[in-house]
Formats: sequence, structure tokens, C-alpha cells
Amino acid sequence: MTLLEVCDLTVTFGRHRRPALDGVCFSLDAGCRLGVIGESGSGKTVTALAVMGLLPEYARVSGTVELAGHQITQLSESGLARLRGDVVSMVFQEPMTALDPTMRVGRQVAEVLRLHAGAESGPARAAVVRMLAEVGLSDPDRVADAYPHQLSGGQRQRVILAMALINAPDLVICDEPTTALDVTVQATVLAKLDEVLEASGAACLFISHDLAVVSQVCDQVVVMLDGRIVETGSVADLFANPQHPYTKGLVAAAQLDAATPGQRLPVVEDFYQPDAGAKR
Amino acid sequence: MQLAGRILKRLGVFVVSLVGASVLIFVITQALPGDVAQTLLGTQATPDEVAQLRAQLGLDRPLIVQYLDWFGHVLVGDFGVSHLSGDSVISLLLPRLAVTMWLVGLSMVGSLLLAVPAGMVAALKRRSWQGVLVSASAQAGMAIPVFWGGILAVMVFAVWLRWLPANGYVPLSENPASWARHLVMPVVTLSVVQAAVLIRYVRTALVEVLNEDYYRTARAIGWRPMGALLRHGLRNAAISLVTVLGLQVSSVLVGAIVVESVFNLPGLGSLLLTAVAQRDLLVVQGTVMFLVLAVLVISALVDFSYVLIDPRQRAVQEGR
Amino acid sequence: MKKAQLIAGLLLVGVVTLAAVVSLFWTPFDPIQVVPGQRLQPPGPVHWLGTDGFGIDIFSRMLVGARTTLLVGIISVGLAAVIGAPLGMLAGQAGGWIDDVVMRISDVVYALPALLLAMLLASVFGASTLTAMVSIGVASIPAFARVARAGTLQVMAADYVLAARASGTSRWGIAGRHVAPNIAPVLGVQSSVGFAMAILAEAALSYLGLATPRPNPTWGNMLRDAQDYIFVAPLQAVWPGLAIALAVLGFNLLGDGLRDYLDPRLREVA
Amino acid sequence: MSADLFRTERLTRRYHNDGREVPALTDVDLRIAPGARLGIVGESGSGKSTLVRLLAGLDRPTSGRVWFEGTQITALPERRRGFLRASVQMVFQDPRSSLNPRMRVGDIITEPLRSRLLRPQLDGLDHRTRLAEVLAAVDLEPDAADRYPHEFSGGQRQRIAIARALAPKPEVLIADEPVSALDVSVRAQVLNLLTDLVAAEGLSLIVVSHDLLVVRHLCDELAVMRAGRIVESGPTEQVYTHPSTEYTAALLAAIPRIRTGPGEPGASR
Repeated sequence: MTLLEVCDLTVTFGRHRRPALDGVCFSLDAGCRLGVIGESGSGKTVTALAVMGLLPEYARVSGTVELAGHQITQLSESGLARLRGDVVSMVFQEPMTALDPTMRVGRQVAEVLRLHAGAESGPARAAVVRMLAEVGLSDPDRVADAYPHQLSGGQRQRVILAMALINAPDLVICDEPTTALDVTVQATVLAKLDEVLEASGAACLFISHDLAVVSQVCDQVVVMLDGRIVETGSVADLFANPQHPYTKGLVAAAQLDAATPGQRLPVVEDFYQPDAGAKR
Repeated sequence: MQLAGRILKRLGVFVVSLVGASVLIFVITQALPGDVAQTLLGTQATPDEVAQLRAQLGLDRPLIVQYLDWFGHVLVGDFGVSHLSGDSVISLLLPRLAVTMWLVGLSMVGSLLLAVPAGMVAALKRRSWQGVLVSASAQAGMAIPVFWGGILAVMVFAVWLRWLPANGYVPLSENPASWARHLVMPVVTLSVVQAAVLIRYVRTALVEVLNEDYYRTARAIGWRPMGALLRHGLRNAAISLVTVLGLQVSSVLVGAIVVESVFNLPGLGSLLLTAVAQRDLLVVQGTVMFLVLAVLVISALVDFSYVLIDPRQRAVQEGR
Repeated sequence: MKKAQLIAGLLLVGVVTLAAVVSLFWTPFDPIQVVPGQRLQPPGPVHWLGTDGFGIDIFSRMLVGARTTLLVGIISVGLAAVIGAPLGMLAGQAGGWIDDVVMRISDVVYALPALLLAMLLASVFGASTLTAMVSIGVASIPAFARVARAGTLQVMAADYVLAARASGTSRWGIAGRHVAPNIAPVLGVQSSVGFAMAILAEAALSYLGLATPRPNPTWGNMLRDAQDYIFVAPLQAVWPGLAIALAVLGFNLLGDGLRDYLDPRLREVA
Repeated sequence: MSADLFRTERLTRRYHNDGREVPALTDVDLRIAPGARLGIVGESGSGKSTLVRLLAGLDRPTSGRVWFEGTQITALPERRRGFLRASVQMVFQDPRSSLNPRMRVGDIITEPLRSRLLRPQLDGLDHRTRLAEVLAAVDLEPDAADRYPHEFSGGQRQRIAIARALAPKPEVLIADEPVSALDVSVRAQVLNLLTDLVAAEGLSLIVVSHDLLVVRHLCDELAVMRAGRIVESGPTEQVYTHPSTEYTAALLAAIPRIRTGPGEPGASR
């Protein structure tokens, strides 16, 4: 069953700019995980914001985004607000700044419940603590009463994960969720993400510049370049057998450990020449 | 423990500023070329009279002794004595203090009540006509001198519509309704002009919040823009606004002195202006010192309210 | 939009400057000489903006007022910039106790607004254009010092300063090549905004009789005079106020416009 | 006194933050031989950047000493550090912040040559010739010199930063996270450039990175840091294949690798 269907999505910021997204099409089935790979400026994050309906108001959007039967691009602000945090939720890149520094973490998680279910404060607290434990925080009661600055980056990212999962959404969008974390912390957060997604059965749109991370989390991948999708495929196929020259270059350049130390590394230009004049 | 250190440090700043300001005031009035006794007596005075007054005021002592004597008295609440009337500065001050305090206090509140909602509109709707309108009005308001604003208000509401008295003051205890009628124009004038300045700060602080990741998080969990701003924006914006408010205290006070003059209110402003006109140096010196002390105390208090707003100031910081 | 601000600001500032320059050579009538028979004339073909309570042509006085306004602005902003900006740079670059001392002095001066300084000076020396300039100038020093310090700290934290140090660039080299060019725009903006504040302060001081005394015209003391006739000739109280507001608006717009225009990084984005 | 390029003895640096002492580096003893290519690896807060800043003489230690080519530099006043500044050059992480936006690229690159401190060491190096040489060495067009940094892409800006470091003909290049702000495709280019330059110019190289694979590619020696101390060091391949501490092993295990074979998501863990 298709959960998310993006069709011919084009997004432009400002009148005279190149489109940030240009005719993007992809679909995601319920419970599946789709990775979106691309370099800076490729349109990964704009895609995520478009699915959330969080594009800035001056963005010009055409095409359709259908999520669980809702036409995202047609919905009113209040219609979108009802979906966000309930049907679709999001995990952001910067755990240091994604939480309100003036509010206790537990209340911020509880807010997600209260906004959508109108839960009472007593049961909400219990649910929050349970959720915090589920994302692997060892002392959930203490964490719930802490302010964000009292937690480490990894702990904060787990709190954000808890916020994203507490309403059992159909879709979790992860935008570079581990890029700001140390590798060892990244490994544990990814493992936990894998586990909770598995347990809740939520689908995931996973956005990253890191091919290795995407290959570990996702089943399907799309590769973006300059606002377009250049290749789509299953993780196993696409990384083993990239078809598009840009994908070939990207896969080759990303595998530092495959090269002999000190020898020349393959670069994208060996496979794919971008249009003359474009900034690379 | 860390909090205590912060408070101690702020108190230290307060003390240093107070001493520094008192030295500055003392230097301007007594140490710059020009003779206090001569100033007080005017140009017709004979050298004998001047010498006699110098001795009487203790001006023949070394400057440092004079300063310590004066500042010592200031610290126990003695701001000096008027040379012309012989009244102590504090006795001249106190009856007029209420007028200025009402004006300053109500205008502070008024300007916040105007600036916060307006700033929110200016920030949230900054790309549509409502926001541009608010920003443009603020720009215009900032350009209007407060006394001209007062004069225009008098023109409209006193001369033309005849709704309100053009000037004067009635104490609250005498007749509350009349008190209010006399204060409406001065307070509104000062509030509007101050609000124009504040709106920009509120807007800047809120636009910053709108670009923060936690605002985006709030939107992503289902808050609508206004809800996210009220719930997560104001408190964070307040942290930077508190600093601005601390700095605004002295500008509101200055505005109040000017407005008192426009509306002929018997506050500290009129006391000061009369004293300046009569060259009653010691009254000017004492009153200015009193006002500076008040400004410093209020700014310090405003600064402390940080602690109430920002949990990072309260607890021990991690990392960095 | 931003460019429009810059142009509007330049236009308004240009008009004020033009008025000040013209007044040096020509005014329609004598701006000081009392003409008893001509009191409180309404605006008309002879006296474009009418005459005041002394029978003096208001337009002539407005032109001369522009001169005082600009003079006070230039001197006081110049004084504040020349003292404040180097102090702020010193504090930001040296850090440590030097920073503390400079910022505490700045706090002290900040606690004494221009109005109170002017009152002190006026009661010692008598009110004059000079006491107004000095008090506005001194009171504006902290703003310049703060802006310069904040800018300097930002530059000093950038990796290119570290790279310059790693290349053996001296303190003076860093100040001259890296700090000064990078904070020049904010200082330019502060000068423009500070000029607007100086105009407002000068107007307030002369309105209160703490700056240029009669019979020399300033926009502020013209408003003071006009207030006496507010029931008879209310229009008199409009012109000088409008002039002040437009001049202040001009300098504020110029500052805002400069802020965006002078930043190459912003231009890149635009 | 010795043939070491760098030597440190009980090098310690503590920062003061709000009246509390934060140790960044504790008792580090390190020897670096001339011609070495040393990689320093660690997670955030491990003290790796602090260490190289002390080596480059950009910061002063709380205690301990640093020798460069036998001269103790710790106590040396800035005006006598000319030889150090001429011999040791740095490349930083983010080329947006390491290039002054208000200077032309040509002036940025020749800034080291104009320093009064360096001039005696450089005996009459002609600025214009050297500028052309280093621009060519990093594969940038000669007309790049007249342009401003914001006109270049991230990879090109990092090339400009490398050109600046090369300008005074240094012996040692210290690169602090040289590729972590760059896209994958640009990363490979910059790594290739660094490899070529180090070989061509006979440079000693010190690379700081959170990414073990980057360091493995560039360096033949490796030091692993944690919480202000060096926990393991040795030849890169040996540390990479046979880590002797649990921490290094965990670090290695945590590196995500592309999963090309079939299998369940997350199966590699």
C-alpha cells in the first residue's frame, strides 16, 4: 500500500532562480524505508520540507504530494498542523539546537501528545517516560525533568526521536539525523532508530549525504542532483551496480576504505562531467 | 554557586558604574574650569563674596577630599542643598518623584503592550503587507521627536477636539479621574515613541527565533505559526529583549523629562530645568546623581530577570 | 526594497544638506532680525511658511536650522566615532583586563544620557551649541565602542585571523587588514543611525533650552517658540517637527540601506 | 638537541569557562619525525585541535613544553617565532571562515609573504611569481587572484586556503579537519590534491580528523586521542587492522560502511 506519492514536484524560491526541485517523482510504501542521497544544494532537505508542508510561504510549488490520502500541497495551515507530529513527524540534523532551550525536555515531548490527543498531564507524563525509555535513555525520569543544555548530543537526539515517535506516526522523516554526532554515538543512535522503526512499523524517509549510513538504514534509495532525481533503486542494486554516471562517481568517491592509502582516489569527474559553468 | 558568582559579578559592575558615574558628575560640575562659587553668585559678585562662599562650601579643600565628602553624603541619601533656596535636594525631589515615576512606569508598560504584539506581526508577516506596514510605522515613529509628538497630540486632542487638558497635573489622591485625564496624553506620547524603537528589537529577536531549529521542531510537531511563536518564541526572544529593556530605562527617563516639559508636569524634569535656568548647580548635580543611581539600580534589576527566563543561567553548564 | 531604502535615505539627507549649504549664501529673509509689523503671518506667496511670533520668516529660519542640525550631528558623531571605535577595537582585540576596563568606562558613560550631561554642562558653562555637541558626542561614545567591539570579537573568532597569525601577521596587520575592513560597514551603519539619534537629541536639547540659545534658530527652539502660539497659529508647530522627522528618517533609512549594501556576503545571496 | 620535528613534554592546556576549569589537553608527550605524515584522530572534545594549535604556536599551554626542530617555542615571544611561522602552516576546516571575505584571493595567498616576521626567512621570494606558482599547484586559474572568496565553490575555497599555506614554502603542513565541511565528491579531489602536494613538495603533514578513513588515506602514522590524552599511536595500518585499545576498536567498528550485498536493513550491526 502506497503511503507517500510525490509526483512531478517542482519548487522555486524567488522569481529568477533555478528550481530547487525540478519534477521530482517517487513513492514510498507503508512500513518501508527510502533513502534520499545527494550533496549540498541537491534538494534533499527541500523534499523533506515539502512532504511536511513546511516550505516557506514564498516558495512556489507545483506538482502533488499525497500522504496517507491527504493532498499536502492543497491543505490549509490548520489541516497540515493536524497531520504534523501525528501522521508524519520529523527528526532534524542539529540536536544541539532543535529543542527549546527554555523548556524541560519532558514537557516538550508531552506537548506532541497534548497537541494531537489532548491527553491529560498525568497519563502524558507516564507515556513520555515510557517513550524516553524506549529510545534508549537509561534514566528517563531524570531526563524528562532536564533542560536540553543538561543533556549530551546523543541524548538530545534520542529525545527528538521520542518526540517523533510518540504518536506512532505513519511516516518519520529523518533529515541528516546523525551528521552532527560523533561516529560512536551515531552508531548507537542509528541502531536505536532501526529498532524503534521496526517496532512501530512506521515508514521512513531518510535524508543523508552519507551513502554508507543510508545503505545501512534503508531498503530503497533515490539519488538527487541539482533538484532532480537521477537514479532510483534498491539499496543492494544501486550501490553494487550504479547505472547513472553521477551515481557511479558518487559511490566510487565515497568508498575511502576501498582505496589504497596514498593512491589517487576516484573522483566524480572520472565518471560524470557536470554542465560547463556550474559551480562544483 | 555559579549563580551566586554571576550575581556578585553584576553587583560589582553596579558598584563600579556608580563610582565611575559619580566621579564623572563631580568632575564636570566642580573640577572643570569655571568656579562653582562664581557660577552660583553670578557675574556681579565681588571677589570677597566669592571667597567667602568658597570657604563656606568647602571648595578650598583638595578635590579628592571634596569628592569623598560629597559621595559619602550621596551614599546615605544626602544629595546636597540648594544654594538659592537652602532646601535639601532630597526635599525638593521627593514631592516631584511620583509624577515622574507614574510617567516612566506607565510608559514602560504601555510601550511593551504596544511593541510586543506589533513586533510579532512584523516578524510573522514580514513578507506580506501587514508586516511591512508595521515596520514602516515603526520606522516613522522612531523619527518623531517625542516633544513634537506631544505638541501634535495637544494640537489634536486639546486644541482641536478639546477632549483632554493641554497641560498640568492633578495628584492621584486628589482626583483620580482628573489625574488620569492629565496623564493620558503624556503617557501615550511617550509609549508610542518608545514602542517604535522597541518594535524593531522585538521583530529582530523574533525573526531570529523563527530561524531557529527549535521553532521548526515546534512546527513539525503540529503547532501553527502563531502557537509556536507564543509557546516557544516569546520566552526565547525575551532573553535578548531583557538586555534591550535594561538599556531602555535611561532613554525612557530622558523621554519623561522632555515630555514633562511639553505638558508642564511638575516632575523631576521641571525641577532640573528650573535649576539649570537659575544656575543652581548643586541641585542639578544632586538630582542628576539621584537619577543616575535610579537608572543603575533598575538596569541591574532588569538584568537579574535573565535568571528567571533562561534556565541555562541557573544550572551548571555542560560542555562547550 | 532595500535599494529603495538607500535611495530614499540619500534623497532626504541630500535635501537637508542642500538646505544647510544654501543657507550659508542665501535666505529669503533675515533669519534673526525681529520685524514687529509682520508677526504671525500665515503661509503665503511672500512668506512661504509664514512668520513666527517675532515676525521672522519661518522658512529662512528652517534653512539656517538645517545648518545647526548637521553641524551638531557631524561634530558629535565624529567625536564619538573617533574615540569610541578605536576603544572598541582595542577592547575586542586585546581582551582580558583591557577589555574589562574599556567596557566598564563605557557602562559609566552609558548611565549618563546626553540630556543629563547637557544639564550639567549647561549649569556650569551656560547652554550653547558647544555644550550640546559635547554632551551628545560623549554620550554616543559607548554605542560606537560596543559596535566596534562586537564586530572585532566576531572577526577575531574567525579562522582567517588564526590563519593570519599562523602566517606571522602582527597585531597591527590583523587590525588593519582583517578587523578594520570587516567592521567598517557596521561602523558606517552606526554613524548613520548615530547621526539620526544626534539630530533627535539636539532637537530635544534646544527645545528644552539646553543647546543653541535664541535668537539663533534651531528646529528644536523654533518648536519651543511655536508652542506658545499653538492655539493661534498651530501650523508653526508643524514645519520644524516635520523637518526633524524627515532628517531622522533619512539617516535611519540610509543606515539600514547601507547595512545591506555594504555586505558582500549578503549581496551574494541576493 | 634532537632530530625531532616536533617534541612535546607533558603538554597540558586548561580553559577557563565561567570560573570553572575545563581540561582540553592533559600531559601529552609526543614526538614527530621530519617527513612524517601523522594523523590525529578523536571525537569532539578529545583535544585534537588544541594539540595542533599548541604545536603551531597559536595558543600557549597551561604547562608543559613544545620543541620545534630542537628549539623550545613555548616561552618564545611572538617576534622571535618567525622561523616557526615560516616553516609551519595551517589549513582549517571551513574555508568560508578561513578566508577573509573582504580580501582578494591574491592578497589572501600572499599575506604570509608580507609578514615582517617571515620576511627574513623568505629571502626575497617574489610575491607575484610565488602566487602564480601556488595557484598552479592547487589547480586554480591565474585570474582567480583578482576575485573574492565568495565567488568560489567550497572545494575551490579549500584550494585557496591550501595555496596560502604553501606560499611561504613551509616544511610542515597542519590540516585541521581539511575535508569535513566538504561534499563527498569534493572531498576526494581535495584529498588527492593534499596527497600530491605532500609528495611533490616533500612536506611533513599533520592531519587532524574525526574520520579515521580520511587519516588512513593521508597518513602513515596515527595517534588516537580521547578526553585530552593520546590513548594509542603507531603505524596507521597496524592501528587500523590491529587496534590495541578497546576505544580504538570501538571507533573502528562504528565507521559506517556501504552495504552492497543483500541482507536485512541494519543487519551489519
